[in-house]
This record gives sequence, C-alpha cells and structure tokens, in this order.
Amino acid sequence: MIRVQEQDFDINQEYQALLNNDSSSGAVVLFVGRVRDLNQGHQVSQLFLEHYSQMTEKYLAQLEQQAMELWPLENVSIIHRVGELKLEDKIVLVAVSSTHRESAFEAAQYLIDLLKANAPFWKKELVDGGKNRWVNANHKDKIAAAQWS
Amino acid sequence: MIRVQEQDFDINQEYQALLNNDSSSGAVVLFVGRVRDLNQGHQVSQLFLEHYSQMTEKYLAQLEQQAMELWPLENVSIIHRVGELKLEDKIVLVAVSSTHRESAFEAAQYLIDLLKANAPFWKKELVDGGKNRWVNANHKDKIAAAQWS
Amino acid sequence: MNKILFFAQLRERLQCDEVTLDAAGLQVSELRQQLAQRNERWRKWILEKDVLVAVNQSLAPAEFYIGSGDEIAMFPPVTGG
Amino acid sequence: MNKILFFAQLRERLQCDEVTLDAAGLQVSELRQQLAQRNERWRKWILEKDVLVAVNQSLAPAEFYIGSGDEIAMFPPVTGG
Repeated sequence: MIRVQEQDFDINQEYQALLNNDSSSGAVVLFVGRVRDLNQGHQVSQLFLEHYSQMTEKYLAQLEQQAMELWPLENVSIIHRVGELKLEDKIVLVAVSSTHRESAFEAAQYLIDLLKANAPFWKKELVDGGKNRWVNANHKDKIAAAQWS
Repeated sequence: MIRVQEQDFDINQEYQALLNNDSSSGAVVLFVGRVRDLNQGHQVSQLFLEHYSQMTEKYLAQLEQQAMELWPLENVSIIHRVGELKLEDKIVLVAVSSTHRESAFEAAQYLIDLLKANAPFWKKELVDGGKNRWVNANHKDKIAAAQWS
Repeated sequence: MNKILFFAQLRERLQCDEVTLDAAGLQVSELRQQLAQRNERWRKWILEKDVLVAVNQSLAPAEFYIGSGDEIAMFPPVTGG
Repeated sequence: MNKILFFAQLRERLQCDEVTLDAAGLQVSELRQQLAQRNERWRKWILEKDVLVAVNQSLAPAEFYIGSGDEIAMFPPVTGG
C-alpha cells in the first residue's frame, strides 16, 4: 500500500491495515522519519515538502514491488507526507510484515534507503529564524542506496 | 523504558512516550513480534508465556543500557508480554529513537537478537488442535545474537 | 510535442514551472544542451549543476532517446524520507 | 542457604518449582552434579540437557562460585521475543 498525502497518519491504524487477516507474520518492522530540530548545521523550525506527484506514487509502487520480490514479505506499506510540516511531525512511514524478523528488517532498510535516494521529494526548510533553504542531498544517503545494487 | 506485562500495549501510545519532548530524533524504528499460526512445523492456536520475573526486567534494563552505550540513541523502549496470548497478538515491542536511521535500525536489531537469545522467557504453544508443546530454542537465534559479540 | 517540468530549486532558479517544445528524437543529454542555450542562467542550472531527468516518470540516463509526447521532468537530487 | 528455582520444561519434568539447600562455596557445575544425584530423572534433566544457570538473576558460567544466600535459577534455553 502506497500513499502520498498532506495529512498525518496514525501508526496504530497503519499497523492494523498492514496485518489485516494475517496470521503468518511473526515480525513487523516500522520505520518513521520525523522533522528534527537540527539539520546540516541549521536550526529547523518548519519544513515544506515538494514532490513530483505523477512520479512519486509510481516510483514507490515499483519499490514496493521490488522489495516483495527480493524478500519473502507478507505486506508492505509506504506513506510519505507532502506540504507544510512542523518540528517533530512524522514525514514518512515504511512498514513491513514477514514471517521472520531478518527479512522484515532488511526490507525496511532497503525501502527507506532507496526512497531517500530516488523518490522525487524535496525538502525546503525554514531555518535560523526566518531563512528558506533547500536541503542538500546527502552523500551518505547515496552510499546507503548504492550498497543494495 | 522497560515493561513486562500481561496486557496488550498500544503502539501509538508507546511511540508518543518514546518521543515525548524529543525534537532531535529524525528516525524511529519499531519492531513488533506477534503470535503466528505456524511454528517449527506445528499449527499454533494459542501461546502461554512463562518468565523468571525477578530476572526479566533486570536483564532487559541491562540490555537497554548496553544499546545506549553502543549507539548514539535518544531513547529505547522494550515491552514484553507474559501469560496467555492468542493468535496474532503482539508479544514484544522494541522501539528506538535516534538522530539518524542507521543507528536506530542497528540498535533495534541488536536488542531483539539479544532479547531472544538471553531474556528468560519461555513459550508454550497449544498446537495441532490440543497438544501443549514447549517451543524449542532456535539455532538461528543463537547465531544472530553471537554476531554482535 | 513534449512538456518539460522543473522542480524544487531548479524551478525556482529558472523561474519556470514548465516549458513545451518538441524534443522527440533527442537524447536526454542533447535536450539539456539545447535548453542551456537559452541564456547564462539556464546554462548554469541545467548544465553545470547536478540535474536528474525523468522521462514518463522514470529516471532516464543521459543517452536515453526521447519519444514524441513523452513527459520530461528535470530536478535536483532528491531529499525526501 | 540458597533457593534454587526451576522454570519451563525443566520445572515440569522435575515436577518441582524450587528447592532450598546450602550451595555456598560450590561452583555452578558442582551444584548441578549434586542435584543430579537425587535420581535418574534429575540426572537426565539437570545434567544431560542444555540447562542455563542464573545466579542472582544474571547468567553464570559453570565455574562460577555460589555465595551464601545467592538466588539460583535453572532453566532451558530461552524462547521469548
């Protein structure tokens, strides 16, 4: 399940939806990315998330498909928010269910690593008490994604 | 935060408690272990979790402490249920918050690997329509824990 | 004809959301060269900077041939998640 | 004196939750040997099977010396999580 949306999401609801009628998943891994106060040396007070809407859901659906082929997963959910976000807001959820924990952990890391490297989202931060700043792509994130290929 | 309890837990509440007043965690990893239908070749319908109560909380608190020393984490929660559990019930929650996702993922895996190898819990399953069966310790779990030492 | 969409700081720097032109038969790299000829600002942001190109909503390499009606998008390295 | 607690299938097989005896000065392995002498059933489950021993709620190796008043626990490999 893939969703790109402005509104917040509820972790319990997403857990239930992921596991609806599933008695065989012994392991669930959830990753939540949040707006944090300090980024690349700047004090962040707000975030605006732009995206290329025609491409984001298409890319995330492909990514989900790839993960399902690489690991024996029961289910995958990815939710990414766009628009105005405040400090401490949730930005992204990656949720994976599987019989065993090894595949759930690996697939969750794969999904967030590839999402960060390839999904067409851009963060613009309100920093240091008033300036707007586009976040720089992180070299560490490229390396994290490259390790899977 | 460590809890060993009979009652279920609420993932949203635990997420909120983990991140209370925390603006610096950009990454949260939650692992949930559940009662699944098939285990070691048997059809499971129910589970009883026994524990050595004087030792479980002590061991889990030590484990939390170790993870906080090994990774730059903001916070850790571990909840483990005991007593009668049904199919699909949550058994365990491991939740980790950190500035970056790499440490959150690694620490969550460390915690569940060590918990499974060392924390004094034992599962007795009701299987194949009526028999009681103590779950066998899993060799894979010993290897997973050994990789961290 | 082809729509070319710009995003994030690239859109802001070019002061342009999208342009329409006929890019059919061009490689992605040739289209960048052509857009860069508009003026110094375009040359700098389209050619000198790290720009990703998607054709029909999938990332495409420099040597990819654009077809008639394909939707093109150009954007800086992504920063979601 | 020392309390010795048994858990899970070990408790069920021995049909015993706990015993009290003086184990001060014994190594963990010596205590296992001593308990194994009770009868064939104890020998089998305490000595032949994979048994973990905790002293004062921490896992202790075979050569660990038990002190006066220490709480001992014996149990099979754990299966939580």
